[in-house]
Amino acid sequence: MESKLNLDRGRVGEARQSARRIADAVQAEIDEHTTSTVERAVLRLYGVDGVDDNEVPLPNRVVAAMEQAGALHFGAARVVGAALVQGFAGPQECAAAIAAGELAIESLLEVPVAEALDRADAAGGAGIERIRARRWERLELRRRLGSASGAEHYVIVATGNIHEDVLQARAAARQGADIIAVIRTTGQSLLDYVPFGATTEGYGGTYATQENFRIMRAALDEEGPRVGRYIQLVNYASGLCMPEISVMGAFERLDMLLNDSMYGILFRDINPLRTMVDQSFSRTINAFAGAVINTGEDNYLTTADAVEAAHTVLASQLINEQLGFCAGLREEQLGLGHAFEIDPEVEDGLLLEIAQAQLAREIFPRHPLKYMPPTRYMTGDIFRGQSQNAYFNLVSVLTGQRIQLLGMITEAIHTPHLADRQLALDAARYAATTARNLGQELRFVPGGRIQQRAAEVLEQTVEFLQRVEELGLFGAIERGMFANMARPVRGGKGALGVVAKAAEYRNPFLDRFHAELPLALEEATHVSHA
Amino acid sequence: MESKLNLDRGRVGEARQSARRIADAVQAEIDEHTTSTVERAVLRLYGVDGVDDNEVPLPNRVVAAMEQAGALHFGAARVVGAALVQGFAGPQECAAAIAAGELAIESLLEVPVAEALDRADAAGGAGIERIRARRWERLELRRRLGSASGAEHYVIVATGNIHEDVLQARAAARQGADIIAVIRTTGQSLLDYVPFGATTEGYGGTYATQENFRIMRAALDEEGPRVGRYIQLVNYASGLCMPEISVMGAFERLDMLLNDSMYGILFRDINPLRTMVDQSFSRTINAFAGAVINTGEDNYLTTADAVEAAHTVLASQLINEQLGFCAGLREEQLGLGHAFEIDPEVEDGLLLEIAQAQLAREIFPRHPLKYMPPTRYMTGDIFRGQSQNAYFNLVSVLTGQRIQLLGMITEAIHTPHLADRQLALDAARYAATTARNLGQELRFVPGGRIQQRAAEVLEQTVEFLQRVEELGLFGAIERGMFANMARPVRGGKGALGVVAKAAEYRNPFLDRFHAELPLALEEATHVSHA
Amino acid sequence: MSATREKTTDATDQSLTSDPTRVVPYGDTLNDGRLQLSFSLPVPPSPEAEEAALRMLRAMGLEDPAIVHTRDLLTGGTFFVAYGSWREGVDFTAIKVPKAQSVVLDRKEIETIVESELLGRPIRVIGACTGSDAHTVGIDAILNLKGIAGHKGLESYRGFTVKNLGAQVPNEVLIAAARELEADAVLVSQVVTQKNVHIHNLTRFVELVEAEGLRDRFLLVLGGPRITHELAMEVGFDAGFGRRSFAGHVASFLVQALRGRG
Amino acid sequence: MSATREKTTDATDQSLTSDPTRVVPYGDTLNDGRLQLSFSLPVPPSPEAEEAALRMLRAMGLEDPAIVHTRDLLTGGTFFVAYGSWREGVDFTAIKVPKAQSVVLDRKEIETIVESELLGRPIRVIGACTGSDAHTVGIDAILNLKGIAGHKGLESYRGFTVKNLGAQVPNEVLIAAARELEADAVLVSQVVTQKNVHIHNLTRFVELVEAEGLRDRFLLVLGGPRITHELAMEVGFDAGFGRRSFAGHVASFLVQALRGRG
Ligand code: B12
Ligand code: B12
Ligand SMILES: Cc1ncc(COP(=O)(O)O)c(C=O)c1O
Ligand SMILES: Cc1ncc(COP(=O)(O)O)c(C=O)c1O
Repeated sequence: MESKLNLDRGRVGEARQSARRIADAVQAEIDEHTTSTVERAVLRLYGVDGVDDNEVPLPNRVVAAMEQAGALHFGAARVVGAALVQGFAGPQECAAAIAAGELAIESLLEVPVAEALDRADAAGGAGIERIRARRWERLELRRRLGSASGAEHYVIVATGNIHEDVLQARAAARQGADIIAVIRTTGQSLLDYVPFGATTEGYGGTYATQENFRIMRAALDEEGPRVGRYIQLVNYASGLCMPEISVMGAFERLDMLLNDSMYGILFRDINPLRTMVDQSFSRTINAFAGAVINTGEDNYLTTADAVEAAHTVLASQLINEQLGFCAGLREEQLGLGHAFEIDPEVEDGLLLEIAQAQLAREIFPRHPLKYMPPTRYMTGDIFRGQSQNAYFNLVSVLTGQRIQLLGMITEAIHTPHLADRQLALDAARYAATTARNLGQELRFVPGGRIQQRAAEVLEQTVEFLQRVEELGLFGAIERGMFANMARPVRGGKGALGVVAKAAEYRNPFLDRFHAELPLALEEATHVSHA
Repeated sequence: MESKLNLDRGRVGEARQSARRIADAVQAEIDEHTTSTVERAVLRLYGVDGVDDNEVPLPNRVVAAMEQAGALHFGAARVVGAALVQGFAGPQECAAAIAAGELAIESLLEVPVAEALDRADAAGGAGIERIRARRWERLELRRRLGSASGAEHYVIVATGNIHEDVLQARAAARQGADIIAVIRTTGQSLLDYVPFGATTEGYGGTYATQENFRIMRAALDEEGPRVGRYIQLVNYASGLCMPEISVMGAFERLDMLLNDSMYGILFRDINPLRTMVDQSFSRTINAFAGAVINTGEDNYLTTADAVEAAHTVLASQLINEQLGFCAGLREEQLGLGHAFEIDPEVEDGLLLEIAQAQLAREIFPRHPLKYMPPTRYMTGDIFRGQSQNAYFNLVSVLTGQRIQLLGMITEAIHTPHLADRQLALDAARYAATTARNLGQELRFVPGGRIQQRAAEVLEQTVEFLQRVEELGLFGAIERGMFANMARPVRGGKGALGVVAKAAEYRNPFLDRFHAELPLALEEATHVSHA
Repeated sequence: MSATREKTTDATDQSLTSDPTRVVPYGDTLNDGRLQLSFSLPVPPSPEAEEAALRMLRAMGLEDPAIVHTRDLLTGGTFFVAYGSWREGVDFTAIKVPKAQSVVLDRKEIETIVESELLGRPIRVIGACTGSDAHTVGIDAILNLKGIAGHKGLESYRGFTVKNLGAQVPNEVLIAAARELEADAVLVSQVVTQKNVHIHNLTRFVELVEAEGLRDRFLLVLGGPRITHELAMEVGFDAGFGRRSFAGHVASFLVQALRGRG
Repeated sequence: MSATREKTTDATDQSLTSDPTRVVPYGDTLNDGRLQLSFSLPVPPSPEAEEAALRMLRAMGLEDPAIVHTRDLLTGGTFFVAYGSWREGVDFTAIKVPKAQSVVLDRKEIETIVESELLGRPIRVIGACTGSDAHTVGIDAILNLKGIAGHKGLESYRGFTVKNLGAQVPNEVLIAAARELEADAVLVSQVVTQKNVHIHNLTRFVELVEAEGLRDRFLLVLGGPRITHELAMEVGFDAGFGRRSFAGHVASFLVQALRGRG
C-alpha cells in the first residue's frame, strides 16, 4: 500500500520496538502466573459445564475448592488428570463430584504429578478438536457463503432478552449487516463467573452465556444462506472471565471477541496483573479458534479528548498488537480499535479524523481495524447525529477501515431500535457506494494539515511509549497515563484470583495451542482487504 | 487558483469562444427587438406604478394602449416624453390618464420624436438615481455589517403569505442564513403582469410584488444589525416579466435575482425570442443595480440525468456567462447554477459530483457559483435525506462554492418548515466548520477517475457547443438539446409581446445603464471568495 | 448427579407482535409502542415549554414521553425531538383497504384483456399536469414510453393510445382535449399541495366535467406523490395513485374498470 | 385619479402563535399544528399496513396524517415516516413547572449564602454512579474540579466538601460512605435506563436509606441524561437534574434547600 501520509517509517519502527519491549516485560510476568478464571477456562476446555442448584457454574465450584485447598497454583489440569487416574468417567463427572462434596482436592493431589499430567494432556484432545472443528466449519461456511468485500458493517443488538436479540439480529442480517454483536448486560464484566443458560433479563445488553451464544449462532447460521453471506457473531471476552468466555466463543463459533489487554484495568478497575494473565490465555484461545479480536482504544476517547489524546490511542494499539503477538494472534486477527470522536465543533475536525484513521491504516496495514462511530458527541439531535454518522461513514470508506461499527442516530438516547439499525445500515451502504473509490482518488498535500497531524501524533506516540517503557506498563497505568485512569498495580477487583504458578504447573491447552500457532493466513478468518 | 483537475486550458478557451459566438449571434437579434414587458419595465423605471380597479397594473394599461395603437415598437419612452412635452406633471400622471382613457397614444405620437425623446432622456434620471442610491446603500450596509467569509448559506421561505414569510425569514436570519429567497407562487411566471401590493395567498410560494419586496427588505434590514451581518434578499426575475421584476428588485434593493437566459423557454414554454430580449434588458438592469444573478442550470438535472447531461450544464453556464457579459454583468455578478443531483445509488457518484463542482469552480474562478442541493433524489426518507445533504454540504465546502443553497430533509414532502431550515443551517455550518480547510489539503490523483471525469465533461461540452453554434441557439433549443425540451422558435407563451424596434426606437435606460457599466469591482456586490 | 442441571432453549422465530388485533409500534421490545416525534412549539425554550411538549404528547395518548433534544429556534419557538409509547393498538384484522384496482396485472394480462374483452379498439388515454402545477416528471413517468425505474409508460402497452398535454394545463383545455380525443380515461397529475391548492384545482375540474355532462364518459384518474386513493375518491375521481405508482398499476385499473363498465 | 389606488401594509412582527391558551406545533403556518413522526409497525409493508399507520395517527388525534415514506424492515416490520397536525392545543398559561430550585444563583451568591447563612461549616456532598452503571462522565462533570463545557464542578465552589466515589458503586457502599462523611447531600447518577434498571436501583436505594432511618439526614439528589425532576420526586429523591445540568444548578438547589431546612 502506497503511503498517503508520507510517514517516517523509522519512527514507526521505533514505536513498534518500544511496544515490543513493553509487551515482553509484561509477558514475562504473565508467564509466571495463573488465575481463577484461567483455570476455570481450562475446566471448560475439558468440557466441564453446568451449574449447581444455586446457579453457581461447576468450573467455579471446582476452582473454589482448589482455592480452599490452596491448590490453584498447580492448575486445574492436574486435578482433572488425577481424577481420571482415579477412575472418574470424565472431567464433568469429576467436577460434579467435587461440587457435590464427594471428592476432595487434597485426595487428588496425592495422585503422582506426572501421571496426573499425562492423563490431563491426553484428555485435552477432545476440547481442542471441538474448537478445531468449529474453525474449519467457519472457513467452509465463509468460503461457501462469501462475505463483504469492503468494510464489514457491524451493528449491535442489546435488548437484554436473547430471544428478542435473535429477532433483531435476524432482521439486521437481512437489512445488510455483516457482523452482529450481542452487547452484554451492564455489570456482567464484574461477575466472577459466567452465567448459565438462555437469559431474558439483561439491562443495556444481554448476558453472555454459552447457551445464548449457541442460540444466536444457530439463528445467524440460518440467516447466512438466506442473505447470501456469512454473518459474523461477536461478544465480549472482557472483565473477570476473559478466558472462559473465549472458550465458550470458541465452542460456539463466535467470529470476533472484544478482547483488550487493558480495558478491564482502566474501565472496570480490575486488577492489572489479573487482567494481563487473563487476556494472554484468552487471546491464545481466540488465536487458535481463528477468531478476530477487537481492542478497546475507542473507549479512551469517551473520557479523554480525541484531539489531545490521539497518541494514547496509537500507543495502546501498538501495545495491544505486541501482546497479541505474544499470545499467538496474527495481524489478520487483530481488530485494533479507534474511533471518530472529535467534537463536531472543532474547526477542521474532519481533517484530524482523516489523519488519524489513515495513520492507523498505514501503521497496521494488514490488520482488520475496528472503527467506532461518534458516540460521545452524539446528542438527542438525531438529525445532526445522522450528519455525524455520514462523515464517519465517509472517512471509513476513504481510509479503508475494515470493521466498521455503525453509528446510530439514537446513540445518546437508547440502545438501538429495530429501525435505527436499518437507517444506519442504509447510511453506511450509501457511503460505500457513492464513495467506493474515493480513497484511491485523493492525495493529501505534502506537508499539509493532514500529513502534519499524522506526523505529530506519531511523534507523540514514540515519546509516550518511551515513557511507558521506562515506567513499565504497570507503572504507566498506575500513573494514569492511559485514559486518565490511575490504577494501582495491587488494587482492583479480582486480585485474589491471581497466583504464582507452581513449578510443576501445567496448562496443556496453552501449550498445545501455542504449538499449533500461528494459523495459516487462509485459516485466520478475516483476511484484511485493506 | 491552482488547478486540481489539470484541465486542458486550450479546450476551456475553445468552449468559451464558441459560447461567445453563440451569444453574439443571439444578441444581434435581441438588439433588434423589444417586448411588452421591456416597455412596462421602462415605464416602471419612470416611476409608473399602481393598479386600476381591476387590479391591472398601470404599466400594463399603458402598454396595452400602445399595442392597440400599434405603437409598441416606438418604445414607451417616447410616449412618456411626449406626454411630458404636452404638459403632464409626470410619467405616473401620464399613465393614469392613458388608463382612464383620457389620453390617446395616437395624440402623443404627434409630438415631434426628437423633442419627445429628449424629454424622455431627461425624465429617466430620477429612476436611475433611485437605483444608484440603492446600490450605494447596499455597499454601505455590507461594509458596515459584514458578510459570510466562506460560502453564503441560502434558504428559502415559501409560505405564500408575505407576513408569514417575514416571520420565517427573520427566524432564518437569526438561525444563520446569509441569503433568503422568497419563492414565488406557482404560476406567477406565466402571468403577463406583476401583481400589486402585499399578498397573503400564494401556493408553493408568495407573489413577487414590489410591496412584498419592500416589506421583506425592511424586515431583513432590521435583522442585519441584530445578527451582525447583511442579509441578502432574493427573488425571481423569470417568466413573462423579467425586466419589470428586475426594476422592482433594483428599487427595493434585492441583492440577487434568479435570472436565467433560457429557463423561461425550456421550463415555462415561453417564446424563445421574447425570453432572450427580456433577459437581456433585465440583466442590464441587474448589472446596474449591483445585483447578482442566479442561473438555472440545476433545473436541467431535474428532468435529464445528472451523469449523462453534465456537459449540458457546463455548456449552458458558458452561454449564460456570455449573454450575461453582453448585458453588462461582470463575473462577480454571475451566480451560475449547478447542482448535486446524481442518483445516490450510482457507484462513485460522489466522485462525479466532486469532479463537476470543481470543474465549475475552475472554469468560473471569479464567479459566485450557485450550488443546488439534492432535490430530485430526495425522498420521504428524511434520514437518508440528511445524509445526502451532508455530502452535498461537504462537496460544497471542498470545492469552494459560494452561493450554497441548503438542502431540506423534507424536500420531497413540503415547502420548508421553520425547523427544517434550522436543521439545514446547522448541518451546513457543521460541514463548514469540520471541513473548513479540507479543500486545501486534498489533491486528485493525476489521470484518476475525478480528473478523467472532468476532462470528459469538458470534451463533451466543447463538442456540444460546436453543434449549438452550427444550429444557432434557437435551432439547438428547437431540437431539444437542452433539458430534453424541444421549443419551436415561434412557439411558446408571450410571442405576441415581441416586436421589431422602429428605427427611432429609444430606451434611455438601456443606453444609460450600458454607458455606466461595468461596475467597479468594489461596486459589484458579491466579491467571490473562491 | 443432583448438583448439576442442564438448561436449554430453542430460538423460536418470534414475531414482532403478540396480537394482531392490538398492533402497536415496535421499538426494540415486543409491544413497547415506541415512536419518535419532532416538532416546533411557538414558545421560547424553558421548562414550561418542555412541560407543554410533554402535555401535548400525553394528550396524544403517549406513555412515557421523553424529550431528548430541544433547540432554540431564535424567534420565539423551540424545536423538540421526543420519544413516546403508543399502546392503544390498531386492530389489524379489521382493516380492509379500498384499492384502486382489485388486482395488479402484468403486461401480458392487460394486453390480452384489451384485445379480447374490451372495446375492440385501443383505449384512449389523455393526461396532464393541471392548473399552475408544472411538475411533469410524474405524469411523464406514467404515460411516456420511457417510463421510470424500469417500468415503461402506458405508451408502451399494446392497445393504448396516449396523449400527454404536459405542464400547467388549464382544466378547460384538458376537458376540451379529452372530448376531442373521445378519451376513455383522463389522467391528472398534481404535485404541489401547499395550502391544498390541488384540492381547489381538482374540485373545480370535477365540477367542470360534471357541468358539461361528461362525468360518465371518462374514467377520471388522479396521481401525485401526496395523492391517496381515498383522497381521489373524495374529490370525485375514480381512482388515485401515490408514490411509487407505475403505468402497470394504472393500466390494470383501467382495463378492469372498463371491463366493469361493460 | 380614480383609476389608480395605492395599497400598502406594514410588516408587523407577528408571533408564532395566536393563542397562548391553545398552543399547537408550528410547521410553516400559524396553527398548522404540523409534526413529524417515525416508527415501525410489526406488519409487512402493504396498503393495509399504511392504513394501520394512518389509523394510529388518527387515534393520536392527528389531522391530515400523511405517510411520506415506508421501508420494509425485512422481518415482518415496516418503518414509516409520517406527518400530521395536532390542533387540540395545550393551555400554556396553565403550566406551572415544579423546579428543583426556585432560582439559579451565581457562584458568588451561592458562596455568600454558604458563608453567611448556613451551617457555619462546609456543605458535605458525596456522589456516585450507582448499581451496575459505569457512566462516570456525568457525575464527574458535576462534582470534579474540571467540570464540563466551561462550568467548573462543585469542588471548585468555596464552602463545599466533595467526595466522588465513581462508577458501579453498590447502594450499600454509598450509604455507608455518606453516613461516615456525615454528608448533607447524596448525589446519585444514573445513565443506563434500559428496561427501567435505574428505577429499580433508585427505589432500592431510597428504601435502604429509609430502612436505616437516614432519610431526614440527607438531601437526595438525582441526575442523568434521562432524568427529570418529576421522576426524581417520584422515586423519593428531593431533586432531579437532566441533560445540560451543571454544578451551579445543583449548588443553587442545595443552598436553598438547606436554608429551607434551617
Ligand atoms: C423536479 C422538481 C421541480 C422541477 C419540475 C420539472 C418538471 N418538468 O417536472 C422544477 C425545478 C421546474 C420545479 C419547480 C417548482 N417546484 Co418542484 N420539485 C421537484 C422535485 C425535486 C422532484 C419532483 C419529481 O420530479 N419527482 C419524480 C416523479 C417521478 O415523482 P412524482 O411526481 O411523485 O410521480 C410519481 C407518483 O407521484 C405518481 N404520479 C404522479 N403524477 C401522476 C399522475 C397520474 C395520473 C398517476 C396515475 C400517477 C402519478 O407516479 C409517478 C411515478 O411513480 C420535488 C421534490 C421531490 N424530491 O419530490 C419538488 C417539489 C415537488 N416542488 C415543489 C415546489 C413548491 C416547486 C415550485 C412551486 C417552487 C417555486 N415556487 O418556484 C416550482 C414551480 C413549479 C410549478 N409551477 O409547479 C414542492 C411542492 C411542495 C408541496 N407539496 O406543495 C416540492 C415537494 C419541493 C419542496 N419541498 O418544496 N420543481
Ligand atoms: C461514554 C459512554 C460510555 C463509556 C463510559 C465511560 C465513563 N467512564 O463514563 C463506556 C464506553 C465505558 C460505556 C459503556 C457502556 N455504555 Co455507554 N455511553 C457513553 C456515551 C457515549 C456518552 C455518555 C457521556 O459520557 N455523556 C456525557 C455526560 C457529561 O453527560 P451525562 O452523563 O448526561 O451527564 C450530564 C447530565 O445528565 C447531568 N448528570 C449526570 N449525572 C448526574 C448526577 C447528578 C447528581 C446531577 C445533578 C447531574 C447529573 O449532568 C451532566 C453534565 O451536564 C453514551 C451515549 C451518549 N452520547 O450520550 C452511551 C450510553 C449512555 N451507554 C449506554 C450503554 C447501554 C452502555 C453499556 C451498558 C453497553 C454495554 N452493554 O456494553 C456499556 C456498559 C457501561 C455500564 N456498565 O454502565 C447507553 C444507555 C442506554 C440507556 N438509556 O439505557 C448509551 C445511551 C448509548 C446507547 N445508545 O446505547 N459507555
Ligand atoms: C474491549 C471492551 N471490552 C468490553 C466492553 C464492554 O463493557 P463491559 O465491560 O461493561 O461488558 C467494551 C465496551 O466498549 C470494550 O471496548
Ligand atoms: C432561473 C429560475 N427562474 C425561475 C424559477 C422559478 O420558477 P417559476 O418560473 O415557477 O417561478 C427557477 C426555479 O428553480 C429558476 O431556476
